[in-house]
Amino acid sequence: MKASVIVFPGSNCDRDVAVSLEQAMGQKPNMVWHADSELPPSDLIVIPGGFSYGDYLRCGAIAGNAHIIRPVKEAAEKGAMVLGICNGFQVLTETGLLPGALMRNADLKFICKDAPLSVETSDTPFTKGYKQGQTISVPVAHHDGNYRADEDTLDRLEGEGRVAFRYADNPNGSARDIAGILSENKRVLGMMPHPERCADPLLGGTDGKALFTAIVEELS
Amino acid sequence: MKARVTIMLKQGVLDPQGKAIEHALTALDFDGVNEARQGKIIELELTETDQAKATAQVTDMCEKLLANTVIERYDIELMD
Amino acid sequence: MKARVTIMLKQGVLDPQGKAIEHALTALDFDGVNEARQGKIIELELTETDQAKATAQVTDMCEKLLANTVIERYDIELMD
Amino acid sequence: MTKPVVEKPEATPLNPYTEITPELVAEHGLSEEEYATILRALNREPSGTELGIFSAMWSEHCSYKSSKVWLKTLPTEGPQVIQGPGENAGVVDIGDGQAAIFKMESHNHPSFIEPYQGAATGVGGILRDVFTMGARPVANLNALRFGEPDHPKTRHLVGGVVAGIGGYGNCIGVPTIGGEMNFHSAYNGNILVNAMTIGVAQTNKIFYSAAAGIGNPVVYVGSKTGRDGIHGATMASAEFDDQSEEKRPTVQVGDPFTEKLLVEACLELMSSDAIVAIQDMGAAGLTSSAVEMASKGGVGIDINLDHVPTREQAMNAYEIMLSESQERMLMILEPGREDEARAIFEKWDLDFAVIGELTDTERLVLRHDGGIVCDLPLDPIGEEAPEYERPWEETPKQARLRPHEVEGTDDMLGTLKTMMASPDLCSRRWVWEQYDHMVMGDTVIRPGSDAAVVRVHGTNKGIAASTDVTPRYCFADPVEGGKQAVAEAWRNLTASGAKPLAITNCLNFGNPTKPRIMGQFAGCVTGIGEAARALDFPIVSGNVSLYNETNGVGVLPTPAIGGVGLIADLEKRMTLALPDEDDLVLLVIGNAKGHLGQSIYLREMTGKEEGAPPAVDLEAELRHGNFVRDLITDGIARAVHDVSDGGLLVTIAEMALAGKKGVALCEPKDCDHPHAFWFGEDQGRYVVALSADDADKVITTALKAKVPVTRVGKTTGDQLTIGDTNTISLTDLNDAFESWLPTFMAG
Ligand SMILES: Nc1ncnc2c1ncn2[C@@H]1O[C@H](COP(=O)(O)OP(=O)(O)O)[C@@H](O)[C@H]1O
Ligand SMILES: [Mg+2]
Repeated sequence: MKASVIVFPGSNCDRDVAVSLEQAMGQKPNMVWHADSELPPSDLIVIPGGFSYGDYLRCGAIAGNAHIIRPVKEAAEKGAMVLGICNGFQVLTETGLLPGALMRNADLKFICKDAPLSVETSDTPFTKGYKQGQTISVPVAHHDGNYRADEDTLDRLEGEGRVAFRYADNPNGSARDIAGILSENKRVLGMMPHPERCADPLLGGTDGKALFTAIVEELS
Repeated sequence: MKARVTIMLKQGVLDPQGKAIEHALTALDFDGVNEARQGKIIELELTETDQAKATAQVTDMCEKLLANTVIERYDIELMD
Repeated sequence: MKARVTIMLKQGVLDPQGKAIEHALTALDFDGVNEARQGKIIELELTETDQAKATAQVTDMCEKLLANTVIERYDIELMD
Repeated sequence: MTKPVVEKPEATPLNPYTEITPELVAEHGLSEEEYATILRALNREPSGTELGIFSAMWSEHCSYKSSKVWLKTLPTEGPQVIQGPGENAGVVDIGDGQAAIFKMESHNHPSFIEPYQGAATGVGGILRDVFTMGARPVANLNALRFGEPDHPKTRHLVGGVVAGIGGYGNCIGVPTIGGEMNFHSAYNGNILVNAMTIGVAQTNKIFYSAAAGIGNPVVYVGSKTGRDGIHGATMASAEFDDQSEEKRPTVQVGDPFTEKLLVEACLELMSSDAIVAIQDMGAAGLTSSAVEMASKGGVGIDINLDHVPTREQAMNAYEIMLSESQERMLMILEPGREDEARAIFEKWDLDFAVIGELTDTERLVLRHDGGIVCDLPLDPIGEEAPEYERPWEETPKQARLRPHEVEGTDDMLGTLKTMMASPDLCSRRWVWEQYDHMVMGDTVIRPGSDAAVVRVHGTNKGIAASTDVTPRYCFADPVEGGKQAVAEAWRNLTASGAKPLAITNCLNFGNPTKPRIMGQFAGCVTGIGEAARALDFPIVSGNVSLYNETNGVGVLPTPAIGGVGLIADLEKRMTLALPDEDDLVLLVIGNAKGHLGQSIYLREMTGKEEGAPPAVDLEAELRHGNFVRDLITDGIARAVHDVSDGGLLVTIAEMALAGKKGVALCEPKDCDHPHAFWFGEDQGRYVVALSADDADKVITTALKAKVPVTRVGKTTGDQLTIGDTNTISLTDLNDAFESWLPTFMAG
């Protein structure tokens, strides 16, 4: 299995997710610079959390136009798995790989804490390590995680089993408590919570681990 | 030529910042504010001098980068 | 009556957002953008119908809450 | 209809050739004697730019002219110390060829004027001090003091400062893992915002600031220079008055995104051997970095200001030299390495410019627009800056308050609840949930415990950190208060299982020209020194912030101490949370004399702030702490919390809330003043939870080791009870504890 982590100026969870991937895969992922126009062959592309371009203009907007995005989209079309975490989720909505947008948290404050999530579907290559309906605890850390889409889109996401995770205790005002959504083919996942922050018992939880293990199983 | 792009959330999209301003104004005893909405403004200094071309160029910028048309609408004003 | 408050960073105050937008536009091959500056816009729906009173009220709001006059300047426009 | 709002005209920048008048000298914060010294040193009148340079370098902020004599008395050495005070930050050995590099700094005045940007740029500044030495920043902390909650400005300031600290730290991706916050009317007109950063470096890859190598290129990197912050250093060295609002344009805007790029670019270049010396541009910008680097290296420096990247048109030499634009660094490179360095900075989209070279003249020469605008010998600016032995008065001692002199209570748990919901004791969750405290994936103990702990990346050891001072103690007795601040930091580290290594400090005081204030300063430094010596806890870096006064009202003496310790094996770390297990025994280590003077109980329940603060017995402190640390290392302790603000009952309540585990407490035996037993703030104490079997053994060994120990209760259920009848549910207590701050901030 080959994995790539895209690094934008201002990404700051790139190392964190690389550590989790390495633990799950047994080898280091490629770290790919945003200005490259080519992507090394990748079964998994991770867009990490952070503040790409300082979150200036709009979270994920400038990164969504970076050179590396075109090959990422092409790879996604060919069936590569794409995981966007936090800022990565924002980037995926900006590129159109996922629908909707992430707005400022309802109470306008940055929020960093463990968030209980309910796993809405285990029928995806990302979530098959969980049981549907299971509650897991995964940290959130964001200022703009308030998911918005029009009602039709929301209905469709729900109808097609594309809501991956919901907040059990909505921290940011997200429409229908949405914490993570999938693409139509369920191979692109965007989520605000940080599974890489709970994949090591020393860090106070391991609920995120099953996500990385599932990806590795799927791709090897 | 100078262009001023105004970007506001679309009607119907909840605007938490606007709501917060409304509250804060009320808390400061400013009465008679029925609604507040917050948006962004981007001022651009352009080399282009032709109005039509400038409008086309800035529209393109808005579609590609400046606005997220899923939730935002934009407005372009040219000034010299 | 509707008031529109435009809030921009004062000349000389660093505008990191504007700078980032400038870069991003250049990277997208939009030429001829010499400068970009980003600001805020706040639209208020007021009960007040008198122009002078509305201006005075909104100026007061700007000074007390909406603008941070240490680094920002503001501009008020009334519309009906 | 449009109503344009006219901007106030900006102050006219000083032309380098301006005629120097006495008014101008005074505006630059220089006394007549100081100006006379300048004239003697130069044998001529300074140019406008030169005057600006003297003004900045001789300001309290840069020269430490009032504090130096006292700072020299502090212990700064130890086998663990690699670099003590005198560099951008202090460096201590953490084993395996690695070092922890840390420092604390104030951004008080700017944060009062513009809380968000003031606090944000404070964080940016201290981060630069640390990564400039070759360390990757791994943790931030902050020590905050605000005015009383119902002061009209307090809420706005708290909101802005916390958002600013988060805004900068979150964006740059360094976890903010701890700090402290107090409210007191003495800070109504002067808040204190102290930021601390800890970084980790390889001991063989530490970068210093002494310039070397005649002819070597002087290189500017980072952001462009604008007109921001001109006179920041002088502003930080003057008292506030009602006109201070007018000084506002000196506030800078931070750009954490650029700083993130700067960290990465600097660390990338530092992995080569191209850098001879490097220093961030902090207070007094290019002036202080150029002067300090050249002075330390005993060389001269020749800079052409035409090459400095500027953001605005027509900046003159004075402005370029005194600008406090953020996110900039000055480096001396090995000759011929410019292109390699340039490529790295350009890759990260940062400015890079060779602006001058080192000379053998020991002079600072500045060229601009084809002329020489400054040609000064370096010694008078730096080394020979004024130093004052300011007159000082000892703070009169206050009488010790006896328990029976303080009104008691029958309702211990009701009182507890009231106290837990008071501004100084309530939960700080509202603050730290706005800080990303987990980014970098190494936060092993999150905020909310005694010390927070970050793992050293890729290892199994951890760095523990805590900031501490109890200003009301310092006010009542500066020497005891100074000792207490150090002891509390040491105790907090100990309670996490760490071996305390060294401290940084940020000494916040009022106007040092008042003997009373200078006496507070002298007393606190004396106490800090004593405690640091006794606890083998040397001072490796720090910062002094004076003139925290408005209209003659000064802040409480607030010497914030930032303590750093090492946990060699992270399996042996400890928190305050009680495990969810019945019948664990709670032991109090240390003596209870029921000291209520200057206690939170006294203030919250009787409205008084009086009496002597609790005394600190440094020998006992060491004995008790080492005993507790051994219990942790030996795997016997199951939860540990030191006893501080609020006393024993508050300590136990915090342990219960953190673990969501109830405790049954025994009534104290033969106790005439239970309120003093439960709420007294005697020092040198810990509460330890452990199994019943271990408890018996520990009591025996403790008594042999002359460590006082008392059994106070055991874990059980989900309530806190004293004796048979007095009960409060943890849910109730938790609501009181958690809701004060969010409710206050919601207005
Ligand atoms: N209170 C103090 N205790 C010990 N060292 C101090 C103290 N205040 C300042 N220092 C040391 O003096 C030097 C200069 O401090 P400062 O001017 O704040 O540094 P910088 O210029 O990097 O901001 C630093 O090495 C600092 O560690
Ligand atoms: Mg420094």
